[in-house]
Amino acid sequence: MCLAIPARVIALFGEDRARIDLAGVQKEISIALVEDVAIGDYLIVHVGYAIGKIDPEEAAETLATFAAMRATHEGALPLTPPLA
Amino acid sequence: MCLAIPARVIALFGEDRARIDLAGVQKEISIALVEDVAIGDYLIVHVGYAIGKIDPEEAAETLATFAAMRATHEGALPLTPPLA
Amino acid sequence: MKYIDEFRDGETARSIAALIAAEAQPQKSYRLMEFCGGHTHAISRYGLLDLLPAQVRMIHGPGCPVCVLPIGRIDSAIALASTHKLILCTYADTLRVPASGGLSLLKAKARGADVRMVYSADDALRIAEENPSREVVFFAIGFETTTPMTAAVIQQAARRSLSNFSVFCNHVLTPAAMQHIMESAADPDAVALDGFVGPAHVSTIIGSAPYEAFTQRYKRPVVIAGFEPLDVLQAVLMLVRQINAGRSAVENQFSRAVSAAGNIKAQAIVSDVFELREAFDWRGLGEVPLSALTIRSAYSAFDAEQKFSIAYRQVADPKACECAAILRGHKHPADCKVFGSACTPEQPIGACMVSSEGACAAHYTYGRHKVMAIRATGVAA
Amino acid sequence: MKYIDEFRDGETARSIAALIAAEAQPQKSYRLMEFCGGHTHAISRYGLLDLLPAQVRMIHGPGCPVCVLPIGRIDSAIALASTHKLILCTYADTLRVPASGGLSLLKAKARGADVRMVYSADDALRIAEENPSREVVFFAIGFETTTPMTAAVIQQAARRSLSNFSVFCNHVLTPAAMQHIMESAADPDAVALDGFVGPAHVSTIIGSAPYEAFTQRYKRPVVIAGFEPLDVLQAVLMLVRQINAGRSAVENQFSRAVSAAGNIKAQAIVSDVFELREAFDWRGLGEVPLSALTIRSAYSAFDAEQKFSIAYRQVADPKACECAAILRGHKHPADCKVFGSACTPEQPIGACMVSSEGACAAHYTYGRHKVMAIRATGVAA
Amino acid sequence: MSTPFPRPINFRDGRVDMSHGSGGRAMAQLIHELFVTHFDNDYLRAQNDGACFPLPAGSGRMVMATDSHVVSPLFFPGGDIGCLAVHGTVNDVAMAGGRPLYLSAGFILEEGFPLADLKRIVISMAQAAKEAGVPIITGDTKVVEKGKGDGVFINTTGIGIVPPGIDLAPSKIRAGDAILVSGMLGDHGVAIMSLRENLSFDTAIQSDTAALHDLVATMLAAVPEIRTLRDPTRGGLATVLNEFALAARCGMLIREPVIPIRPAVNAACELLGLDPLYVANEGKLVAICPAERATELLALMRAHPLGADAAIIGEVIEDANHFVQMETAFGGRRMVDWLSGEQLPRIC
Amino acid sequence: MSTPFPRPINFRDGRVDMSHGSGGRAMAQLIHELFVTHFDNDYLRAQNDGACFPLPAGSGRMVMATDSHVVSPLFFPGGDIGCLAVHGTVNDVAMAGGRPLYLSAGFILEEGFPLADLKRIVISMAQAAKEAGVPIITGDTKVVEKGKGDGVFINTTGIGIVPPGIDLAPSKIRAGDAILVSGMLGDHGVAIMSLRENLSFDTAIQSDTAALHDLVATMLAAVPEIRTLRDPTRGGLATVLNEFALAARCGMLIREPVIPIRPAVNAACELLGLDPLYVANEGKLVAICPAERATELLALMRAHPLGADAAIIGEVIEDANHFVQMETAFGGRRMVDWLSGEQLPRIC
Ligand code: SF4
Ligand code: SF4
Ligand SMILES: [Mg+2]
Ligand SMILES: [Mg+2]
Ligand SMILES: [Mg+2]
Ligand SMILES: [Mg+2]
Ligand SMILES: [Mg+2]
Ligand SMILES: [Mg+2]
Ligand SMILES: [Mg+2]
Ligand SMILES: [Mg+2]
Ligand SMILES: [Mg+2]
Ligand SMILES: [Mg+2]
Repeated sequence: MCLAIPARVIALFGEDRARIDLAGVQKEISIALVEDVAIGDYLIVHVGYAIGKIDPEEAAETLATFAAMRATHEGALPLTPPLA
Repeated sequence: MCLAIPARVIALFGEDRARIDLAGVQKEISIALVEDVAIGDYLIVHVGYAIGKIDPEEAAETLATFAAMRATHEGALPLTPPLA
Repeated sequence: MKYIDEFRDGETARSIAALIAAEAQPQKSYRLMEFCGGHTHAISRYGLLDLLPAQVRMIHGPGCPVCVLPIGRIDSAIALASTHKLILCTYADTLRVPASGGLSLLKAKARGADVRMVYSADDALRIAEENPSREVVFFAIGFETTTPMTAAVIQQAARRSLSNFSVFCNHVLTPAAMQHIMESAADPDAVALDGFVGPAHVSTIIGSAPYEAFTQRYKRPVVIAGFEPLDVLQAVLMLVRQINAGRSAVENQFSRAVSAAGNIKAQAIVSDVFELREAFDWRGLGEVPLSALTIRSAYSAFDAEQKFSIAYRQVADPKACECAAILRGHKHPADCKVFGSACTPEQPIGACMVSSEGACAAHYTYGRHKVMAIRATGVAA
Repeated sequence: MKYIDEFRDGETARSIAALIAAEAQPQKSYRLMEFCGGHTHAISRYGLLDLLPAQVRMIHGPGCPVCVLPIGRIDSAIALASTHKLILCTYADTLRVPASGGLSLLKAKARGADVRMVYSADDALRIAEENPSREVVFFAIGFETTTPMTAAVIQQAARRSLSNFSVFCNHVLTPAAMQHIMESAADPDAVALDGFVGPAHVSTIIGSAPYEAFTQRYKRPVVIAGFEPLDVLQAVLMLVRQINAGRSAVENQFSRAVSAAGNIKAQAIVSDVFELREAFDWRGLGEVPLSALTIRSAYSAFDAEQKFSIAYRQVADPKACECAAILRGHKHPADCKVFGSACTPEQPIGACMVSSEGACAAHYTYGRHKVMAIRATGVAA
Repeated sequence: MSTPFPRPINFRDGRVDMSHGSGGRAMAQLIHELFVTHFDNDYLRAQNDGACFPLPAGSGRMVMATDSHVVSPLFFPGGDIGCLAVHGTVNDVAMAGGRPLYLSAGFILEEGFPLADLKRIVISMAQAAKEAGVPIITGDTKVVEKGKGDGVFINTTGIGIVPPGIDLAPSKIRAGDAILVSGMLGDHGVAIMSLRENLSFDTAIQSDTAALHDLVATMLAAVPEIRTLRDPTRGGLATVLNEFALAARCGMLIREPVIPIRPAVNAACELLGLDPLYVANEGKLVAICPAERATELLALMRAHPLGADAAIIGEVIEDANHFVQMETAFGGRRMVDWLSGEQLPRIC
Repeated sequence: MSTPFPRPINFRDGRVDMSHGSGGRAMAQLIHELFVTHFDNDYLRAQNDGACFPLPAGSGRMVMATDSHVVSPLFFPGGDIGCLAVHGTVNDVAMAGGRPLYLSAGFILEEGFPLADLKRIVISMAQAAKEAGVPIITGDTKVVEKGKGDGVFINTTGIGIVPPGIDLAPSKIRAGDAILVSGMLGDHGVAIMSLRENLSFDTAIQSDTAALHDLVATMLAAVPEIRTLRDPTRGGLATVLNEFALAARCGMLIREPVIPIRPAVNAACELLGLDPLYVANEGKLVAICPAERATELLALMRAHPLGADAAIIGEVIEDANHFVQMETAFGGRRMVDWLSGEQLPRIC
């Protein structure tokens, strides 16, 4: 798989470099593979490079779907059964 | 200077190599710098090379001189005086 | 962590699971292959199987670049480091992959080979610049997600005219492997898979479009999913719904990061540097045509395979190993006789036990308690 | 140990000492320079001074190849190892010789230079063969005794066409230095030396003949002596007798190992490889003409000075240091203000404190108890 | 002339060289001017090759623990190898229920190591030992050639006295017991990793290195029924629980939502593909105690400055396979297995 | 399934890798199958990070001593780093007048080190500990990357009990006291040097590595007036005497003709330009005792197998400079100074 994580851009430097923040952990990464990066964007970071951006509207939509499902079926399943 | 010590030849190998013995310590050395080495010779060994041979007759002569001097002046001097 | 924590909510998971349970038909079989190790990892780590009804089965696919790396190519990497006495830079993931003669890169390192763990391809380039008198080879592995970085450092090396840097390219392609799983059966229609969870970050790069041909040809739905547990569950629900409806379309659960066209800029860099390799040997799957990349002739000075005349020697997978069947969805890790006895993450025999994302390793590390329970009680999986 | 123990007998020593005491005339002065550090060492280690009457004084000469190595040449060796990042092979003796900037080869090694201690020149050659991709320089030091081995390995390197091996030659010549001590005074006749104990193993190589011209020119007797204590005492007795008789001949106490002609075979190898150097800077003595060797042009491929364009930069000896006067017999280590305080074997300031054969080091290590006693009681040496 | 060291050691620019381990004058000087000066106690001043001390009075038992410290980098946010070497062994003594009495220190120095760094480390050790009230009473110094060491390795060995009635052992663990941790997990490991070349990231996280014997003394005084204690250093919480499960022949079940981990530690682990349960701590402990005493023990721990974030994180269960399992924040259950190989940053 | 180690460690061809120090399963297995198996005692089996043992009964004092062992080569005529690590610390405990009770062992392994060699070393340690009657009750294992160690370093720390009335210290040395050594000097150092690349020579000389606590017990039982004891390891006899002189603020005068040194040791030293007085021993001791008890003590020592070649080699004298001097076999007197730098083979 490809370990990658969304993190927020907090600074932009020359030569396609940016500084990202993830819950207080900050790191400098390359943004050579993505276009139009702005401070505040959430980038998907993989091996020190951004490979894409999170689209906030799409994310919100997905979360809205979740909320709808939660409304229909609240806590409908039990927790894992105890150890066999 | 020039730490060198006489040691007895106990074996000869090809390529100008010999094995010497000094009171049970044996070592392989180069005899490329000396001529006519025979087993039983005492070689003067410096940084892994023989630089010369002990002439047994000359050595005997020197020791004979010592013996003569000892005969004349036995124990004539005291040991080192005690510490100042 | 924004865009992470929201997708790990247990309450929501149980709601989605309830929908799946409600919609999955009891007499129907939903055999879903999560192609990607990232999904395997999420399923194991969050215990998602506990949330799925019995008729919905997850099958671990070959989507872990470490697991599918064949013995022969690890052997070549070890030879580069040991025989050529050069600096071999590698992601830590490959260090423990078993090679011939009981070796691995880690063991070769312990025997004196100069193997350096890097976190980024950039580090390999830096090491080459810092050691001008030594050859430095970057042992590049990974699917489409990890390929653009390798392409970028090759471009940079070319720009800087670095003569001591080269790349041993092992980048492989997802759609080709998915296709192979369908093709390699005598009758593709009879393949025991009813749908695919499509990869997250691979798709961020390549987009969702490349899967269209696949769904059309093999009549199996593909839902691209993120790697968080709710993503996976939602994708399963989407697949259940397609199967129920008899549909086989490409759908995109991971729309917050994946577009139809993917990352055009990254694609351009990749296609500047790489071209299709005629065939590549996948551990567990065997030779798969047009399933990997090789460095274009314009950059051949940076191709370690050419620079060091690396000849690929195919090495048969270990006899006892059931990986091939597991990766095709025919068997479960627990079906392998040596699982957890002769084959463990410490001393893996087969590909699937190597990376924590391998089907067997994931089961061993996160799900062994269930396998053990099953074995103890004699209940079949 | 045959040919060793017999020459360390204390009884005999006292007999010879008694003869010396009997024959040395009370009002006469016998200022004898033992040129060689080997003799200095024997005198200190066996406490020979205790056995000599007051009018017989031993003066330590410049015959320690480590002590006389000038700062500039150690600096060059350090630069070879540090700047050129090559392997510098050296006898352990040179490791602690102080260089510029508080450095030494040992400290350069601690800072990362690849300095390797060898016991024989052969080892340096072996290291070069074992490290074909790296330059290996042998930092050659020593008097005539140690020169033939360096010549032999250069010949071998040439025979084997070793392209990564070279020698930084610092071999120096005994007779030239002895001559310089006489010449450097305004009036050689007035030099405060009445005779010389000639070197043992140097003479094994060069023979006793080369000292003839010296004795004739400077009217000072030379007695070649072995390095055992009885050898030294007998040589002193022989010198006392020559001085009493007003003679100044070359005599050979070490006849068991030294002939008139010396070791012809070794001489031939040396003159095949080396030729006279116009001048060489000696620590403590300054520039001495024709006092050292350099590699002949036929072997220039193995001459590190040429290969790495080593330019010699003269560095002044430290101000406080009295070595120059000590090495010429004008002063005693105890006369130096920093002896034992700022200048110790751990942190030597001057040349004579470096090797255990240096005049100051020998006094510090073996004779300090007397110096201290003298200082405490205020009695002059 | 009462000292054989006429010139002081140059602690500004000097470097360790082979002579500092030779047994000669340079080594004697280093021992006098650095170790004896800073560790500063009569035992060391006696200059024997071992230190004699009074036989502890009373009954009870003694405990001995040893650890070599090979941490890299040597200096890190929140500490250095020096204080770590003191805390690490003080804690092992404390984990046996012991009141630490004395430490030994064995240094393996690499030729070329800056004396200034060594001095800084020794001062940090001296300070940590003083704060812990545990003198370093004997020591050893070895120097290895450049390339045969890594700056400095420090072994510390400690002895302590275990009060009568205290007998901690993982074999005493029983199904039903509660599992407690004394605070936030993973700080030390993340602080170290943030400095590693190639990984470097910035975080305010500091190593949690601390001496826990006072916390332990408080805990044992009130709840002597504690089964066992262990500090989750290398391999982290997951390793300690697996060790306990194996030794006690039982299983462990922990609950992810209640395990105290800082968000930044979680974030760093997400970035690097690591699991915080396996990340090292140097000032935390894991305690197993009978369930009925757990709440009381927790309250006690929370009242201590080094236990402010303590939590009950799970319980001991019966399990013939001696597995450690975790109920995820998510609601599933997974194994928390022994670490396979080293925990290294992953790309996949 | 009661063990988490389904496959045994390959002690034939295997090598140490980083996982053996990770805290994970590979490390746990190494500890179980190698250390616990061979050192074999209940303390280790308890698998705590420290070992608890009964408080020694009676009065008197305790002693703690530590040494890291970094010897190269690891295997040499007469022993290896394993038995050396046991003897070295047992001896330091003994030199304080202590009866050694327990040892700890801290291993620093270099990645790539053959497991077969490690096993051989551990078996040798176990054997030496058994013969000495001093169990290794706690330990630690660290693995460092290739090029950051040198095969294996072993720290051992020992504790022992010093009988009432025994209080050895160099400060008790008085002018007039006799200086004794327990046997032939320089064997260990010469045996080691004979194997060094570049120096290699052949000799029948073996390391004298041995545990001296029984000899010491015998000596102290009969002559409790002994002032102090020390084993002349690194830096040899010369170093011990200089240490004593400095600590006691006196001088030392020894007599070359009566110092027991094997001819082959002298010969090796002549060849290499070394002084046997500075060469290391690992099974010898230096004792200072009142002159009037020296003959009796000597007889006692000679009756013990490890003291057969014991000798009275000189006496303590008054000297404001704290010099060590030697009357040479030759009749003169010279200083035996602190070692300057390392003792290295010389050409001049
Ligand atoms: S358990 Fe091991 S051998 Fe069996 S299928 Fe999995 S990887 Fe292959
Ligand atoms: S004591 Fe030191 S400074 Fe003085 S003369 Fe001797 S070497 Fe020079
Ligand atoms: Mg410990
Ligand atoms: Mg610890
Ligand atoms: Mg611990
Ligand atoms: Mg010690
Ligand atoms: Mg290093
Ligand atoms: Mg000790
Ligand atoms: Mg010891
Ligand atoms: Mg000792
Ligand atoms: Mg430990
Ligand atoms: Mg090494």
